[in-house]
Amino acid sequence: MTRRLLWIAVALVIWAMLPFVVPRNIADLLVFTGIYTVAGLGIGLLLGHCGIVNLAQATFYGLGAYASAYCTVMMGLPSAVGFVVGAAISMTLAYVIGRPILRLTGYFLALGTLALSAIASALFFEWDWLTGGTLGIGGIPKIDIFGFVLDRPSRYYFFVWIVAFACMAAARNLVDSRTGLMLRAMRDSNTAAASLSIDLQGLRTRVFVVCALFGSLAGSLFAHHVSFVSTQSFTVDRSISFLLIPVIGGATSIPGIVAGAVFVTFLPEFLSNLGDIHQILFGLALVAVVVMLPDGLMGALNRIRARYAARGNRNAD
Amino acid sequence: MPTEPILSLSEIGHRFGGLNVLRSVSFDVPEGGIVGLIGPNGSGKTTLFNIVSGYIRPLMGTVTYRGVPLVRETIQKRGLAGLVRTFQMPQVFEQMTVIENVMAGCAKLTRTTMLQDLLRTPAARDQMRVIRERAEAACERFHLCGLRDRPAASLTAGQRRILELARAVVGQPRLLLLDEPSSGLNTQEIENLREWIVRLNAEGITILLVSHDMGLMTVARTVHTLYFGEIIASGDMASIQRDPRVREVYLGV
Amino acid sequence: MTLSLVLQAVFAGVTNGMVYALVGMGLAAIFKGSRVINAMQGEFSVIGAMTTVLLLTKAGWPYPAAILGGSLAGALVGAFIEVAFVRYMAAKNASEDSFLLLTIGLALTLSASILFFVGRDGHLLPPLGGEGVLIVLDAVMQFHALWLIAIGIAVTLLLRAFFHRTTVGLSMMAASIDADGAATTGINVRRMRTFTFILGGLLGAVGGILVTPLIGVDYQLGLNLTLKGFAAAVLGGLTNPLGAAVGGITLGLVESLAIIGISSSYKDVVAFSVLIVIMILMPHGMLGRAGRRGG
Amino acid sequence: MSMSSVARLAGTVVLVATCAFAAKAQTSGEPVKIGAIVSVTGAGAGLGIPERNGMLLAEKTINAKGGINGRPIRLIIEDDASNPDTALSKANELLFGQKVIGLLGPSLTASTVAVGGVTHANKIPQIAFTGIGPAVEKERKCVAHVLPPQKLNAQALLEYAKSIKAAKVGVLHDAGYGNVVMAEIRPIAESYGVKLVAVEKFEVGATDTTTQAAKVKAAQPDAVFIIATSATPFRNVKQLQMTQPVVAAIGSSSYEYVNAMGPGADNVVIPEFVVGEDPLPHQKAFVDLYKQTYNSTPKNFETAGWDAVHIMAQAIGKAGPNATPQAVCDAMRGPYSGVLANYDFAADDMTGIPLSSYVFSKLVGGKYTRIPFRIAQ
Repeated sequence: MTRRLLWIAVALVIWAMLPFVVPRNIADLLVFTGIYTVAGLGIGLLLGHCGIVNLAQATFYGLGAYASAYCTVMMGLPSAVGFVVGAAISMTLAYVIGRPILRLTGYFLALGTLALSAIASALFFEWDWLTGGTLGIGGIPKIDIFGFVLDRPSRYYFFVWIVAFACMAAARNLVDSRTGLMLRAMRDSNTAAASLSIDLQGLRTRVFVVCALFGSLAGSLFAHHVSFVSTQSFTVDRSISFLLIPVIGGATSIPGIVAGAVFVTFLPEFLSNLGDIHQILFGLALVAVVVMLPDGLMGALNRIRARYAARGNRNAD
Repeated sequence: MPTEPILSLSEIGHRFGGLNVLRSVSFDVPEGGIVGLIGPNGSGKTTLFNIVSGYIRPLMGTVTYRGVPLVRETIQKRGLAGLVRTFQMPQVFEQMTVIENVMAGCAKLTRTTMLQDLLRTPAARDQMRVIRERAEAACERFHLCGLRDRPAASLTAGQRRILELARAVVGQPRLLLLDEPSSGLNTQEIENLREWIVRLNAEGITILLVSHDMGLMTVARTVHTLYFGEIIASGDMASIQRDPRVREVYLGV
Repeated sequence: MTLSLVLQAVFAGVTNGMVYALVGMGLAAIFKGSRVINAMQGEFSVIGAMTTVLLLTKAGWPYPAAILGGSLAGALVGAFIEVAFVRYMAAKNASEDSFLLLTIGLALTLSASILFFVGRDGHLLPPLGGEGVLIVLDAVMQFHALWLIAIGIAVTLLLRAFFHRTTVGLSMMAASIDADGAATTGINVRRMRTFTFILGGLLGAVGGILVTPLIGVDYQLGLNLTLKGFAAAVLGGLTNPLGAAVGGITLGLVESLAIIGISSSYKDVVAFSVLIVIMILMPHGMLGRAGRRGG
Repeated sequence: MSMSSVARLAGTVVLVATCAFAAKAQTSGEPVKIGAIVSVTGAGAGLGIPERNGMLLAEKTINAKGGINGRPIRLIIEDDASNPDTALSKANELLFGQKVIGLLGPSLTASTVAVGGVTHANKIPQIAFTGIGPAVEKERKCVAHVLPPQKLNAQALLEYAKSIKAAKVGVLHDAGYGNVVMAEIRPIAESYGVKLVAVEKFEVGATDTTTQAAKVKAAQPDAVFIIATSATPFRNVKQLQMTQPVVAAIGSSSYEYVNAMGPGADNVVIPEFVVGEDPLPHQKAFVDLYKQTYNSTPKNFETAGWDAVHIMAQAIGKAGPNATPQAVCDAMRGPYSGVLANYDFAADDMTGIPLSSYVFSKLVGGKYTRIPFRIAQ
């Protein structure tokens, strides 16, 4: 057990030092990784535990960002209000829309969330009195905690990752809790779970609401980091990259989500200085992961570790 | 009949497209009894079973459970009222361990909200403890402790049936619907199953048993024979075996 | 709301609807033949159209030959995708979602490759039947649009006959409904699935070539066509290509009538809301035929 | 090869080398690093690529003439893929990683506002290829703009409509760029005697706008404004046999859109700044140099790129060798007569382009021509 604690301690030290060691744009990317981890956790819960492909996360991400922008810039309220208002709106919308849409299954649910995402991005353009349309809303203040202004990536990094750790803990709790038990039962066999009086529809809707909450939190964190929001950041392709996080990382493991977030934020950055070819490489990377590693990086890692352990046992026999 | 029947079916009829699956089936299941339902494949046994457990809504007739006619009640609501079923092919949660399967059966006895589970509040931890304790007790009782931490996917047919039974019983059902429980089991496992049926019945669980296995059916006090959607004979096992129509249908003689 | 405005909306709606139908039919054919929802169906259209443009302008082929070349390109890419990726994943019996993610990845890769190799600008193709227009009560309909609708209807009927009357078509359907069952009767399930993708690619390419004279083709067109093709196929109950045609026309009309009825900027909001409502209320699509396993 | 020819050959080689070296010698010393962010991929690529060409040409020309007080310019150009948060990450890298003295770009308004937040906070001089946008940009005194604010574009469109006595005007615009310009046209249309009889919007990247165009046609306007960054509406207007003159906003004026308009590229008037086919006298030198280098005709965005580099170079030169970024900011704020237009960065819209700088081009059969109409200042 102490070996595991040692590992965690080392990881924490590295985590704390990282923003000061790396150049500023890498720190900036690490902040984005934290934001994407929060959004990806929601998708991971739905994909990993309910088998639901959710392509509407950019909508809740947008709602969180616009709420933070509107509350702080237009109404001059403290940034905490933006987080809460954004979360409230996103969760309510997720509940109201989730109930009918989650009656769909398989492809049709995925298509339903894609349609939802398309509707939302059309409305973000249309209601420019709220969202500023293509001009967006600028001048979103940096978050300050008791006077300590988080204006540089190296400072904001800690705030974002603390929120990310809290979300990871909440997701971990959910997975280990009674709800997590019912979710796993539902994923293995809908009919059997129903016979044990597990409310499938209710569960799916509630997890969809939690996913929307995480999306909205990530949106608010994004707004305060970029201090500017506009429709281009909440399109359908953003939903697709959010979906990639659990797919690439491994939907059922929390470290997998972090790995997926690192992949989705760092890969385009490194590929982009290869010129116009970078989009092709990103697409191919996705295809390779989906074909070669059906259960994501974490899945592959576990398989390697298992095979390694098995070889270890065989030698030991 | 001293007490009111726990379950009574009156004129149940159902059709799939043009095919008349159930014509007009009526019978009662007394509280505390073991009632059997036999019939060749395609006689409508499973459809009737799906109607009683709420997976299908009948086109005709009503199902009354403890005096209350079940019309729009969901599968989940019927489960909470104590009406629980098992499946012809045991539906265990493959990727979960045996203990987790049984724990899933206890979920309906506990209550936690999503918020409590997210924040792991004391109430949530307490409910989880209750679930774990009940599941451990059930494992003990059903002699599953040896397989406790193995994934359900690795169990044999017999072990899967016992696990499914344990998972259903731990939810304290009043009426247990067993759908072809002996299918895929060897003689030793069927004998073990028979003992369990008798023991659970003795503890007050009413059982409705559907099977085409005459041997197991002897455990039932009254048996109804279903043939092409109609009850053609009712009575105890001995009289059923002597009934000319049943012999003609079953033995072709 | 003059009559000519409504008529113009109907003309535009039916024309766009037929394009969505062609893409939708390709999607329905692939789903019917392989149970895979093909998120890169729109890319077949872009590949078909771009190949035709290049053959026409760069290689100097005559227009009909270029069209044939473009359609074949779509079919070839379809075959390649099935052989290289789908077959491998089907062997590992991957889940529904991973096929969807595979095709999303392929869509991203293909549109980026077209951007990289062919470049960014949009291209037009000469319209069939020349530049002339048909004017009815002041509402304008291009000859090419008439050709497009005519070809669309012909393709629909051909497809229906193909699936119900030809042996290849029937065995394709059998292979998709029950692969093991079909295999026992000697149908080479794998080859059938390849044929399905070839058919899907061909339909997509034809759709793309027909639409290019009207709206022009560029590397970004794929996703938009896929989304609308999805909607058309789903409205039509997803497993029957004729349904996709009806679904496409309905979607086109709903969009253009929404523009004159409500306001032009709510077009997509209305179209996708209708899609969601129909998916929920009519699980088997508007034609109400069962046999849709996806939902 | 006899010895003498070898010697002669060697002599010429040495001579050539010294000349090149000599030219190079004038620009010795530490290079001046200027960052630039443009949309080379994504929706804004139609703007970013010409801007990049203009900037590279300016860099080569300035360095050939000795750079800034002897120090060569080094442009570091990044692509924001038409996405504001990518633009922000690239800005962070340029400002703090590469430690550039000034920043040029971005191409789209959304990215400009995002990057403006960082340059304003750190007082780094920036020259954006967009018109001034939301209110927040008005306080950013370090962010200059080489393209006019949308209000000016609106006025230019209305001035032309008034000149051809178009009392009733129909508008076809997209939900992005169109929205922004439309918001400026609505309040001032009356004052130009123009009545907006139909205003139809379509989503960005729409593949078909026939129905919207039909609604505009039904209102029988005297002229049609098309404000969009796509060629589709122009084609649909032509397909519907609409004969009214079309007036387009500067955002639609690029060879790429004109090719994609097909038959729609006819009888379309565009208020802009550079008509390569018939440039104003002071633009001739740049147009010829550009044609010679890229053998294609430059338009507004190539010229904006060219002007931006020169404005930045002049400000850096005026502020002196190791001036602070704030000093370069102040040096930049003043009049500058560019190729595109005459600017005055001290003006409160940080652009100072007068209406008289507008040139009106007309598309005839897909070719640009310049019409004599100018707005008297």
